[in-house]
Amino acid sequence: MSTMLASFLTLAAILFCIGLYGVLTKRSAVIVLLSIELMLNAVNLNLVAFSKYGVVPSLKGQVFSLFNIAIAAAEAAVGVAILIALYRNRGTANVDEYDDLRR
Amino acid sequence: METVFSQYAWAIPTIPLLAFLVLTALGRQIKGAASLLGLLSSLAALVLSVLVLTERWSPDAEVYSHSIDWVNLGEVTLRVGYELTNLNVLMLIVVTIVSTLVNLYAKGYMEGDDRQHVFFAYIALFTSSMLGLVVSPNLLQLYMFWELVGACSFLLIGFWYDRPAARAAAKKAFIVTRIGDVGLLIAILLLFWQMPDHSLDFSVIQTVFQSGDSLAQHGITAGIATWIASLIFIGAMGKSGQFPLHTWLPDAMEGPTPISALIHAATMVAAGVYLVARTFSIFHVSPTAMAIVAGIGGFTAIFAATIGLAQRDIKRILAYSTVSQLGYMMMALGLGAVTAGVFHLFTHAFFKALLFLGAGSVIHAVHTQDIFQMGGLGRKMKVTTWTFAIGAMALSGIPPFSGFWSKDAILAAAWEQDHKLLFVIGVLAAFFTAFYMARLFFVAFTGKPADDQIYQQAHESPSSMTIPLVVLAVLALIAGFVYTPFNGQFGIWLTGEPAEDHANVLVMIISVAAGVCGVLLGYVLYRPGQSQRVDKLEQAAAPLFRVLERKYYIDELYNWLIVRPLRVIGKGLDIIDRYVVDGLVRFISAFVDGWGRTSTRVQNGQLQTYGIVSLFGFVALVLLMLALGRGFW
Amino acid sequence: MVGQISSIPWLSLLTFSPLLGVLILLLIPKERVFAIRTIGIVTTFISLIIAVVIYAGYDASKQGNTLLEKFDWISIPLNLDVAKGIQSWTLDIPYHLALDGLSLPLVVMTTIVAAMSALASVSIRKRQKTYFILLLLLEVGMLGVFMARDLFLFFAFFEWTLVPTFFLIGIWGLANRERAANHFLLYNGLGSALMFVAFAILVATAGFDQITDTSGAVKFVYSGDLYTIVNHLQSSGAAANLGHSPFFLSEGWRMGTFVLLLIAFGIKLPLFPFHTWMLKVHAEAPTPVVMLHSGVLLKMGAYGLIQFGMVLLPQQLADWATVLAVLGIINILYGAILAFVQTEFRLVLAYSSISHMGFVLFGIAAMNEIGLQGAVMQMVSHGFISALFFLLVGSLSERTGTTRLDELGGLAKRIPFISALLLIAGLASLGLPGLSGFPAELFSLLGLYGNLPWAATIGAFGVILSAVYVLRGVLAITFGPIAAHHQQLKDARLVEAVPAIVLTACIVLIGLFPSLVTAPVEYGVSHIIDMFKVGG
Amino acid sequence: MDTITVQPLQWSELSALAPELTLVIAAVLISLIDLLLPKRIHREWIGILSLASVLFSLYFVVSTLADRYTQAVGGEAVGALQLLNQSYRVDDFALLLKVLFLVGTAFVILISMGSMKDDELPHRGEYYYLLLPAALGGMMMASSGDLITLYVGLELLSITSYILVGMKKNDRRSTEGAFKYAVLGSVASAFILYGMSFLYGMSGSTNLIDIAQSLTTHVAAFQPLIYVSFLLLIVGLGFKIAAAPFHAWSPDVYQGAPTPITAFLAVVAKGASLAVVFRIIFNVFFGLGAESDTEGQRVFSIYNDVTIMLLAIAALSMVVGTTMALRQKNVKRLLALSGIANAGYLLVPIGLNILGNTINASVFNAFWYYLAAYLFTTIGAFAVLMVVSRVVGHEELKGFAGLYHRSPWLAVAMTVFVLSLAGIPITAGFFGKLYIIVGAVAAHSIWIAIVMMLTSVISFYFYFGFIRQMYMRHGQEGKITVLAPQGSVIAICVLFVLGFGLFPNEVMGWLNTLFSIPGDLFTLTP
Repeated sequence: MSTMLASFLTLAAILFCIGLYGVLTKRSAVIVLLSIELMLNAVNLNLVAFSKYGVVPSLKGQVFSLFNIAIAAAEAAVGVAILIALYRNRGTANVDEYDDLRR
Repeated sequence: METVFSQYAWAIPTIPLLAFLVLTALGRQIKGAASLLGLLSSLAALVLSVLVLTERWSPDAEVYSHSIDWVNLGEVTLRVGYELTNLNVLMLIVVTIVSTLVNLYAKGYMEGDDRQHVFFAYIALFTSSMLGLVVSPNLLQLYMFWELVGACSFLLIGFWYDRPAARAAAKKAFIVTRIGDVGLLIAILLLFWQMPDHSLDFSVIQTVFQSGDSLAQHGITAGIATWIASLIFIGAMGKSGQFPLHTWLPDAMEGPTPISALIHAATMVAAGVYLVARTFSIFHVSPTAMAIVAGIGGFTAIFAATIGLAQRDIKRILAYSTVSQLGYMMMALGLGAVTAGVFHLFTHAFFKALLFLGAGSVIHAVHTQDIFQMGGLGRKMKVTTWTFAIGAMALSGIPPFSGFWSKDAILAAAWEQDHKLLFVIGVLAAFFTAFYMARLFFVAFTGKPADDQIYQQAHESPSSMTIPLVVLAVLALIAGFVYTPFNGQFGIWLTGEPAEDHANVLVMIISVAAGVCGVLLGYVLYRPGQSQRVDKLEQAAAPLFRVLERKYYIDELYNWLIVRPLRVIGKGLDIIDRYVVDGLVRFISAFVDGWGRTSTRVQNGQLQTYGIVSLFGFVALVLLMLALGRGFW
Repeated sequence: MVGQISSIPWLSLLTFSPLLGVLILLLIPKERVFAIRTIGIVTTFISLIIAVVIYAGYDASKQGNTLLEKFDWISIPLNLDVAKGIQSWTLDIPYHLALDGLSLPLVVMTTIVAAMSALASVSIRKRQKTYFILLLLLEVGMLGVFMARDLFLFFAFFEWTLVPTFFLIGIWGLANRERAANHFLLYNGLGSALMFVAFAILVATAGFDQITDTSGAVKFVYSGDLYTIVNHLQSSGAAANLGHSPFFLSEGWRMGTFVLLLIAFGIKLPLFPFHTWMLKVHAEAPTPVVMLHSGVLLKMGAYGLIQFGMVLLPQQLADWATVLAVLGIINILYGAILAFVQTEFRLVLAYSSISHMGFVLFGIAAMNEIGLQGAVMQMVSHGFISALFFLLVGSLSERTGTTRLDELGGLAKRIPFISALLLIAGLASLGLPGLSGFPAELFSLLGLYGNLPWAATIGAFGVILSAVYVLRGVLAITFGPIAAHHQQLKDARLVEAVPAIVLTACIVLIGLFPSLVTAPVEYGVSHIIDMFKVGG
Repeated sequence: MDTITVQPLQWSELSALAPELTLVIAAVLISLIDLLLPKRIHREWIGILSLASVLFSLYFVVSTLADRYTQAVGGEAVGALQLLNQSYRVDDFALLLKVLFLVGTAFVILISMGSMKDDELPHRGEYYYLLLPAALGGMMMASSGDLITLYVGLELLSITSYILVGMKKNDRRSTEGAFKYAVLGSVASAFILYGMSFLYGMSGSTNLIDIAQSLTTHVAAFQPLIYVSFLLLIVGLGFKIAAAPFHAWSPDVYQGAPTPITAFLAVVAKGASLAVVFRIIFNVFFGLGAESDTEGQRVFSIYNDVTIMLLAIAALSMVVGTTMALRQKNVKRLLALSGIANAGYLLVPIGLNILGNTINASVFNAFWYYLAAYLFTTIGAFAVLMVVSRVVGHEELKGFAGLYHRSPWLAVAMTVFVLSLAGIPITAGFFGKLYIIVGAVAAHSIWIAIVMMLTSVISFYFYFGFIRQMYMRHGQEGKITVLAPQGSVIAICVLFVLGFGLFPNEVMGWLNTLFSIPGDLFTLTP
């Protein structure tokens, strides 16, 4: 395993964790959605790194990451659309106030 | 020997049973005829019994036995049937005679009771069961009828069920005798697994327990024989009211008086004695068991006699005297004097039935049972008084009444076996017996009436009641001549063993002296013409008298030692059951529920909490993986 | 076990005969109460007649012969290609009913008690249509339990009984009915869950079989067929087992399975300390349902313990005979002492059931024929006695509105018939000879004494205690002074008297002629006993 | 770096894709129709069109299956058809599951019909035709032979589901549920993707079979990474199937969503994700880490650990699902929690180590059977809930009070569903559990069998809670009218629940003829 790969993987892991941290802690719904993008992109980084420096380098990783980007966009679009609808209903974008549904 | 009638001996218990069934089914319709049916069935049984007896005159009459399979249990077959030996034919006669007379007597006594048919039905059932018990060829069948007579006794004691006292007495009678029955049951269990082929037949028992050798042949140790004998004796104690299981018998007097005469004087209570006699071979091989029987019998004889001194209730006095006399019989058996014991059973049945029926006649007339409220009845109730006097003398052992001969036979046995202590006890008990009977007789039948109102209503009973009294009085007079010291045929006939020469003049003199002294002392203390409101004995030794009157506080002792602890344990267990056993269940369900509630607490609606929970789950999985022992590095 | 397959499927007819009534009831409008009752009652009598016909035709002389019906019901092919490369394995759940001597008395008892319960159900005052449908469905389950010879089929019937009973308690019970129904359901569900696990273990390890069908093709099946499993467990070289180690059930596993079965059936029995649910059912359920519950449903536990626990794992049972005997002692004494202090008559009876079931354990622990006969006898006898008791309790509470001992007394004066039968039931319950309780307890004790004398001796004291609590309970109701407001009570109506008399007749008949029960049972248990003799 | 050789789609292969293509075309066409159709035409027609297309698709699936069945009976080896560079597999595994997904979707459309008012559901047309891509996603997940198709299918299902949950866009709860679902679902997707990236990294391929081969070869070197990828995947997939401890979203989302969509999530979405778990476990992790133990027996260390972890999740799901449901009063949440427990049951056949000493490796049959039982039962229960809640105006348990008096047949139907959920004979649920447990015991995983049985007993409490309400309590009076579509769904579900219970033989025999683990999950084209 090359050092190159290791550093990419580490970076991706750090990004993934930052994203996860954002999702789990940020009050603003928009930032939560953004953090998800961060996580997804961390994975893309992983895939591309494997594609280039992996034990068996192949193009498939890059193809996969392209798919991911498209899907992430769709996901983000839907996420934001739902958020807007929710914002209209609630008048707030703080995730911790979205607790009508409980227990 | 012809066995024409013996073949039909099965009908002896069956006839009363049929009467019972008819009475149960049609009782309410036939009402008045109920007593007649009961009487006829008993009479038929009596006639058949006498016919059977005629076939067994000779002492070497063969044992007649017939059984059918009752139930098959794999390799074991339990059988039922009937067996005729001289011993049980004698018992048949006793039972049927007393039953017939009591049926006749009860016709008058129960006149006007609207549950007469039930009463006679019960009596028929009892008679049937008792006869069944007597003819049982094996211990198991005996046990079954043993329980049935107990149940009948229970039903009849509780006949007047709306009286709380009757309810309590019935319950007590059943439960206390049950304690004894369990002893017998365990004995049966033990015998069942010890006997060859699991046989419980008396004939087989007799063969196996013939001698030490035959025992060893069947691999039964002396210790086991002692156990079996002692356990059987526990059964006998329960039924025959031996100390310490005697407490139910006096209470049983809550039942109608004819019942007291039939069941609690003449027949059922003697079943214990009969049982020991029937299985005597088992006792015979175990000196320890014999000593226990003799010891308990002797103790009961004196113990009950002393209590009898201080009772005021006419039936209770008689009841304690019954206990005491049963003790005598047991003592005789324990001394090995089977003939004497059975003989006493035989005579006692008649005179004690007589005494109870006499007492019933009195109670019927005056509606009280307290002898100190009676007095002077002799003038109004001639027949009752005279017959009662005969019975009392028989009981007191005054010659030539029957009780004298049988009691003398027992004392002679004790004397000959050099059992000084038992002999002294026997004599003392005889003395006490004579004394309290004298007390009873003089207080109740002679002197001035204690209560005018009661005296006014006293009258002689109807002939249906007096005829049995007369018949029994005759029997009480003559029954003793069956077996006098000068005529040992009865012994040979009964046990098949050569006549013992038990004519012992010294013993006779002591015995007569004890009886006469008792009567005389009674006369001195309670002679007519004194103010009879006060009990002389009570004045003389009040504390002792109190102890005797309270029956040595045995009932209280049981209450404190057994009944209350049982109730306390029960309450305690009830609490445990509610709060510990069921509490455990509740705890488990609360635990499950609590787990659910805790898990539900996570559902606070915050999506970030949900994420964190999942993250914890992820960490837990990682830990699980590490714990599986195949970690990363 | 050779079975005789008759041309008429008697057993299925019997088991599903109540369904006929269910179908008819579905068509009757619910307002026509009389018709509904009539049909419900008549249907139970049809089952009763079928059962009696079977009983009459049972030929005890052909040793070991049983009626038997076996059809393929479910046969699921298995994928073994990954694991073993063997094809054509199937998991079979045959529809396998059989009636051997052990089941027969219980089946007859079930139909009798069910019919009497249906008669007693005229006291049900609401929703009669639903009631009778459920009652009949319950009867199907009970009959099925006693005849199923396939582990899964048995489980299915066993579990099925929970549902109608839940309804019957929950809808028609007293004030706390829902709680009682829940307790019943969860506790018994737990029991059947454990039973299922045990069965699954047995099937998965010993249920395999090799069948050569008519065309000569060999078929490998593994099934819950009782006799197959018995055979495999007995041939202890176990994986005579076609060389497959998974079939082998080690001693440890056998013991674990046995304990699971013991607890499973113990809950139903009920075994101390798993008995508390049944108190609530006795206290809350409507009396006709308690008749069935106490009379029949409890017996399913004991029956299961014999027909499955004992037959499948005799060695384990033998090892645990002492434990069983001790449990029996605890049941007998604990139940009796607690029955002694209860003030609610229903609870007296509930604890007395616990006490009586101790004798069943005794009979099982005896491991000899007498004991086993005693156990079966006790099941049948207690079935009738408790049915009679609860029939009368129903009559009492209908009249007086209470069954508390301190509020009753002296009823013999106003309702002598009911009181007399109550007394007879009590005497039967305390083991009076001539009534069915006596041979049951006698045989159990006789049997156990041959194996564990000390246990039988201790247990015999239960006989005293039973007299104590029975008399206390029964006499408190019937004897003594009568309360003023009970002076106007009326004695039993015909529809109450008939079932009471029938049940009493059963009690007396069995008491006088125990061979009515023991004769068929002998051929049901002899093979069980043989296992102990061979196994040592 | 190799180049990708593109294998173009053959015409003949198109027919194998007919079910999927039907849905794609229908989705496009119907969305256009919805766009162009005048406002005055009621959008219920869109529902009928969607239903028709689902049924068409179902027809294609069933006819393919029927063909394959005839072939299989005839003794021909019927292997997997691999399309598009082996990224898409049409095999019995996929087809059988597609049947369930399509049936489920059809039921969902049916029970939706006429159930919601226009102001509740502003975009009725979208509501119906969005179910088509969702179903398509599920089918792709079942059929995928490649990580990319798998992920695309997953996201297709997920994203449409997010929208469907939030379809009642003026409803506070609906949108809140949608948001929670979208956020947490995306995080889960990220986890899955992250796990996939490691699988790719270890093998250089996204094809499942290539990955398996590569991992088997290099197992020693990659052991830690294999575990990491498995953990990441199972976290993400565990979320999708709502297995504990990744379950917390499901009650909220189920409650917020329109009831038919809840049913869709509970059955189709859950089933599709389980299919993915099944695929990945059996294609990738099956038999990994083969070595000989001290006694010379072959053991599979990694596979074994994987199964243990799966069973642990399964057990936790059962326990959490059932215990949380004990106090739950809201029927939708309650069914969500029941869904958690059922996810646990469904994980058991997947998580059994059938390479140990077992004689019963019919894990897929058990899985499919139970999933089918769960589908009919749950959808039936949701249908009844819809009928009831429409009358009483809320979704609380007490709405069922006295249902028996108001509508006996409805109550009886609900009783059947509840008994099936509780696993009482003779219902589909009973045999479903029976097969799973027998399999578990045969695989010597008795502890999981015990957990299963105990939790089913605990679940009696709340399942029978329905019965208590319906039969033993008194609620509102008045007759209940049942809409025809819902009524027919309820009737069909009852029939199937009872039919599966009485004649499981036929179903299982059919399954077994079609399906075999090596044939369906491993082999390449025949």
